[in-house]
Amino acid sequence: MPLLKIDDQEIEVKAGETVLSAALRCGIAIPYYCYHPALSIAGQCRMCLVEVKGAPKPLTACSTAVTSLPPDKKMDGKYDMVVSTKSEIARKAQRSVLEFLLLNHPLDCPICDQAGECQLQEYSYTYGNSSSRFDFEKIHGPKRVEIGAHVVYDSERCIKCTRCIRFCEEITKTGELTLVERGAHARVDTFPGRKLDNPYSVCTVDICPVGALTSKEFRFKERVWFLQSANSVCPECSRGCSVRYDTYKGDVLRLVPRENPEVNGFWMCDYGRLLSERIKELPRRDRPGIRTEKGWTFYTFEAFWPIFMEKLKKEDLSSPAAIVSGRMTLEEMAAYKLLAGKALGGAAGVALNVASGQDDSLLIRRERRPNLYGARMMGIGVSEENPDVAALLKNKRSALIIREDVVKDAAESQKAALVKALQGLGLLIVADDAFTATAELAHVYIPLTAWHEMEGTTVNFKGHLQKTARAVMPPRNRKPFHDAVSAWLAAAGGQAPEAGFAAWFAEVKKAVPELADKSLRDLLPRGIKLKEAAP
Amino acid sequence: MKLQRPKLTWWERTYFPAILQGLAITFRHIPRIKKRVTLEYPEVRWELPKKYRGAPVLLTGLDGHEKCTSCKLCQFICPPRAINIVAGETDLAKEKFPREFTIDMGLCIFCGYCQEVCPVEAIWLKDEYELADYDRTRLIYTKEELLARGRKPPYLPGKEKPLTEGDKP
Amino acid sequence: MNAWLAILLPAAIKIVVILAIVLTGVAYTTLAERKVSAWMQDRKGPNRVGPFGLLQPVADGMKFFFKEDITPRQAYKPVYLLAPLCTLVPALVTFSVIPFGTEITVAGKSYPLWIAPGMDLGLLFLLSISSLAIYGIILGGWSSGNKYSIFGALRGASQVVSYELGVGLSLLTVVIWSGSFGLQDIVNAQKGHPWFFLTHFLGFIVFLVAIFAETNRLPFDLPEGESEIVGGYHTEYSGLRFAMFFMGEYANMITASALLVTLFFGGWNLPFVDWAKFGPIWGGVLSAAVFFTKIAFFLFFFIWVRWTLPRFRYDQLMNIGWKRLFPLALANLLLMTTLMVFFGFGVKQ
Amino acid sequence: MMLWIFFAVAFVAFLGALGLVFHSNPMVAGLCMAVAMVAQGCLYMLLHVPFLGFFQIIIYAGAVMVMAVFIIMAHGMAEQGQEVSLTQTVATYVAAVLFLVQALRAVWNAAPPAFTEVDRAFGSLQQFGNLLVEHYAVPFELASLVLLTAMVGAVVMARRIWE
Repeated sequence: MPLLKIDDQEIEVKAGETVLSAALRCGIAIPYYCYHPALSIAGQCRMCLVEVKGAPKPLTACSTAVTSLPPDKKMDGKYDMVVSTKSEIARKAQRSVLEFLLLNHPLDCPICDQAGECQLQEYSYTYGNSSSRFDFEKIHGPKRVEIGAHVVYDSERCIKCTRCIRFCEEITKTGELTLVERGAHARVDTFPGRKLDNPYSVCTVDICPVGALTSKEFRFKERVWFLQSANSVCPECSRGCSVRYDTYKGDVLRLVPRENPEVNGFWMCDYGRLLSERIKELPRRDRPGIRTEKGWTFYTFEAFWPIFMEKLKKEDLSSPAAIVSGRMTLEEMAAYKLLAGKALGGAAGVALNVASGQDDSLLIRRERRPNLYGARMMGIGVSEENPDVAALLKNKRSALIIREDVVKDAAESQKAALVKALQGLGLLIVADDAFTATAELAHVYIPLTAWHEMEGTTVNFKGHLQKTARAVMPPRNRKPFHDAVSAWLAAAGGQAPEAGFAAWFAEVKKAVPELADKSLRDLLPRGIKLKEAAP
Repeated sequence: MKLQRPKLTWWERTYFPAILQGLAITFRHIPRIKKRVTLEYPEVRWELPKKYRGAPVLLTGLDGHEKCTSCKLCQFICPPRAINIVAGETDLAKEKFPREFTIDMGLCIFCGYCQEVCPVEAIWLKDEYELADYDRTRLIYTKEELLARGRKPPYLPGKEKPLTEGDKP
Repeated sequence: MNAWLAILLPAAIKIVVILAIVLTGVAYTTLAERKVSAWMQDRKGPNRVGPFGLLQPVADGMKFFFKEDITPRQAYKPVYLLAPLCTLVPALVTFSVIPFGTEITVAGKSYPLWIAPGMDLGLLFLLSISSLAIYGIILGGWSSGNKYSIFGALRGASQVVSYELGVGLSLLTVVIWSGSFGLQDIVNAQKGHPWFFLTHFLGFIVFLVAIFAETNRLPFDLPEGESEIVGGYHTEYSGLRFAMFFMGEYANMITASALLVTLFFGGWNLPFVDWAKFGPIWGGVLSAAVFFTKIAFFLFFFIWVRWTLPRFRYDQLMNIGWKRLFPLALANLLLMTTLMVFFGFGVKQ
Repeated sequence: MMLWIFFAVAFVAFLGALGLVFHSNPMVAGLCMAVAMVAQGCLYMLLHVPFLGFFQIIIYAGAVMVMAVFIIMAHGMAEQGQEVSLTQTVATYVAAVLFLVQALRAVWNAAPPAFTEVDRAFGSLQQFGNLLVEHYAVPFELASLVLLTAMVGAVVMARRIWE
C-alpha cells in the first residue's frame, strides 16, 4: 500500500486512490468545485491544485492518483508521494485560480440565491484575494435562461465545473446538457430543441457549487440564512428518500436530499421536491368537526371528544370498515392497532397500496405510500394495487378512514360507486391532514398533522427504518393520529399511552423486537436497516 | 486602588460650607434670564446634524424604480427585527425586487445598521423625527410610504417623476 | 344652639378659607418647584398652560383626575385605598392650631385668626398629629404588596421615627424659653424680642435639618429612590390616589414651613410693627399676609435645597440623625436651660 | 353633646381593640391597635387631660406602634397569618368569655357613678408637673432608671446576636 504524506499527516492509501479522497479521509481541507463523489473526475475547475514533490507544476488533487514507487526511489526514504496543500506554491495556485474564476463573475451576491451556501463565497473568503485587479467591463452572457421546467441558468455566475452536465450523462443518463462556446464565453446549454426535463433535474441545482443553476420554485423566495431546517424523510413513494425540509416562518420552502447511501445516495426526484408546492395547496382545517343535517360544526380539540363520544353512543362503530394508510408512521399504526382492539371491535384494517407509474432504475418507486412495509411489519394487511374501495365498504354500517383520500385516488370508473357507498354509511369518520373530498362526505372529521408537522418512524420498501422530524409547528388542534388516539381512549374512559411521540415509539418498540434495544439516537441521522428486510 | 481622601477641618465636616456654596451656585442661576437653554419645540426647531439618523426611507434610482434589490441584509442585521421583506422577481436588470417592504416603526431603534449594510444604498435614515401616531398599526410603513418619504416633498405618490442627477436624498 | 353656632360658624369659615389657601398653596408649590428648578438649571420651566404656565397645576390636577386608578392584584385592598388619606389628612389637620394672624374685629366681636383658638397645647397637638402622618407611608408601602414599596415604607418609617427625636428635643427649648405649649404664646413671646432663630440658633438648625427629614424632602427623601426602589412607597399608586400622596407631601411642606415661621421666625410678627395700629380688619389681614409671605420664603427654601443637594446615603442619614442631631439637640437643651436657670434668660409670661 | 362624642370615640377604641384580637393579619391587627391608641388619646382629651391624650398619641400611636408595625413589616410576617391550633382558639374564647362575665359583673355591682366637680386646673400641665416633680419625683426617676436598664440590656443582647 502506498504511503502518502499530506502536509504533516501520513496516510496509507489504496493504489490508484486520488490525493483528494485521501485528503478528505484524513480531514485536510482541499478546495474543489468540479469534484463530486458520485460523478466522474473531470479536473475542470483547477481549484484543488496542490504541490506534489517532484512534479514540475501544481497538480489537481482530484485527478492525481497515488501509486507505489520502487523501494529505492521512496521520497524521504518511505513515502510514495509527498503533497503539500499549504505551501507557497499551493497557496498561490489556489489564489490565482480563484482570481481567474472571479474575473467575469458578477458581484451580485445580495441578489444571488446561492449566497450563504455558495462555495465560491466560502473559498474566496478562505483562499482568495479581498480585492479584484480586473478594471474592465466584465463579459456579459445570457441570464435567466430557462433550461428546464424547474431550472433556470445564469451564465455569468457559472464557473463551468460541468457537474450538471456529468450528472445528466452519468446519473440520469439523459444527457440534455453540454458546454457550448469556448474560453470565457463558454456556457452550459441544452442541445437544440431539448429541455432539461428528466425527473431528477433539480439535482443539478443542488450540485451546482455556485448560483448559476437555481430552481424555479425556490428562486428568490428566501435567503438561505433565514431558513430553519429539519432532517426528515420524503413521503411521496416507498423509497423514502432522506431529505431536509427548509422552512421559514412555518412555510416549507424547499426539500433537499440528504446523503444516504443505503436509500437515495445523493439524489431525490423532482416530484418529491415539489411537495413543498403541493403542501401549500392542501385544503386544511385546523379543528375537528361533526357533520349533522345542518352542516359542519367545528370544535376545539378538547371540546370535541365529549361530543364525539355522545355521537358514538348513538351510532354503531363495533365492526367498521377500517382503511388505514401507508402514509401513517409506525407510531400511528401502533395507535391504530390499540384503538382497533379497544374501540373498533378488533377491525383489522387495510392499508391501501396506491400505485402509479413505473419503478425507474434510480429512485422512483411505483408504490406511492412510504410506509407500506411498516404496515406489514405492524401486522396490518396491505391491499392489492389500487383496490376497489367500494368493495371494502360492502355490508358495513360504519367506516374509519385514516390519511387516505379514497375519492380522489379512485379510478374514474369507480368514483361514482364509491361516493355512493360512502354516502350510504351510517357513520364515516375521516382522520386526515387535509379536509379532502372524502372528508367532506364524512360525519366526523379529525384533523391530523401532515407528514412534515410531526415526528415519527417509517420503513421503506427495503426495510430501512428512518425517523421523520417536525419541520414546522402545527396549530394546536391538529394532532398526530397517535395523540388523537390517546385523547380518544382517554375520553372513552380507557387506558391509553400518554400523548407524544416518545410514548408511542415505546409502543412500536414492543411490536418490533428488532427495535427493542435501539434508542432514538441510533436512528439518526440516516436510519437503520432492519434485518428481516423484504424482497 | 486606595483613594486619598482630603483631610477635612471640623468646620468642613459639618457640611455647612459646602451646602452654603451649593446653595449660592444654584441661586446665582435663577436670574440668568438671557441664558436659558430651553428650546421651545414646536415653534423653535433643533438644527439637525448632517448625519442625523431619523426615519428610515427607501430611495428611488435614476430609472424611477426603487433601488432595493430585496437582498434582505437589512432584515438580517436589524437588531429589533423591524424590517420585513417579501422578495419577488422582476424583468428589470436587477432581477429581484421587494414585493413587500415594511418597517415597523414601533420597533425601529434608529441604529442605522440597515443603511450601513445596504449594498445598493437603497435604504437611508432621513432627518425626519416626528413619527408619532395614535394608531400602532399605522406605524408599520409599507413600501409605498417608505418610497414616498424617500422622495422630496413634490414627488409624492401620484405625481412621481424620475429624480435627476442633481437630486440627492 | 346659638352658642354652638357662634363657635362653629366662624370656625367653619376659617377652615374653609385656610383649606382653600393651603390647597392652592400646594398646587402652586408644585408649579414653583418646577419653575424654580428650571431656573436653577437655566431652563424656562412650564410656560404653555396659561400665562407663564400659571394654569399648569390645574392641568396637572385634571390629568391626575382622568388617569386610571390602578389597584394591583397583590395589594391589600382596604388599606391600600385608605393609605393616601392617612398622608393627606394629618397634614391638613395640623393647620387647625397654627395662628396665622392676630385677629379681626367685626361688629365689636374679635375673631382670632386661627381655627382652634382655645388650644393651649398647640405644639403637642402638632407633634401628635405629625407623628401619625407616618402611617400613610407605612400603610401605602405595605399594602401595595410590592417589594420596592415595602422598602420605601421601611426607610420612611425608620427615618421619621429617628428624626422625631431631633424635632422634639429642639422644640423643647422653645417651649421652656417661652413657658408655654401654645403656639399663640410662642408667637407672642417673639413679639418685641429677637426671633427665636437668633436666640435658639442651635435648636433652629437641628429643627431645620430634622424637618427636612420629616417631610421626606431632599436631601433626605430616602423613601423614594429611582435608582434602587423606584417610587418607594407610592410606586404602585396612580391617578387620584397618587395625587393625594403628592398633595400630602406638599401640604406637609407647608405645615413644616408654618411651624418654622411660628416657632423661630416670629409668626406674624414683624420687627417694630404693631398690627393693632392698622385698624380692626387690616391689622389682621396684614399680619396674615406677613405670615404667609414668610411661609412662602421657606417653601422656596425647601425647593432651593432640593435642587442643590444630592440625596444622602441611608447610613449617612441615620448617622446624621442619631450621632449628630440627637447629641446636638441634647447639647442645645443643656445650654438653654443653663442660660435660663443660671442667667435668667427666657420670656416670662 | 360631649357625652355622645365620648361614647362614639369609646366605641371606636372598642372596635380597634376587637380588630387587634380578631384580625388574622398581624399588620392589620397592629393598625387596629394604633387606632385604639389614638381613640384612647382622644378619650383622655375629652376627659380634660389633653396633654395626656397627646402623649398617648405621640408615644403609643406615633412611636411604639410604628415600631411594632415596622417590625411586622420587616419580619415578613405581614404576608400570612400565624397558624392557630384549635385548642388555642378554644382557650382564647373561653378566657374572653370568662373575662367578659367578670367585667359585666363588676359593672353590674358597681355603685352608680358619682360625678364630682373638679376645678379647672385639674389635669392641667402645671398640676401634672407639680405632681410629677414634687410628689412622685423618686418613683418617676426610679421608673426611668428601670427603662434605662432595659434599654442597655436590649442593646447588649442585640449586639451579641449580631456578633
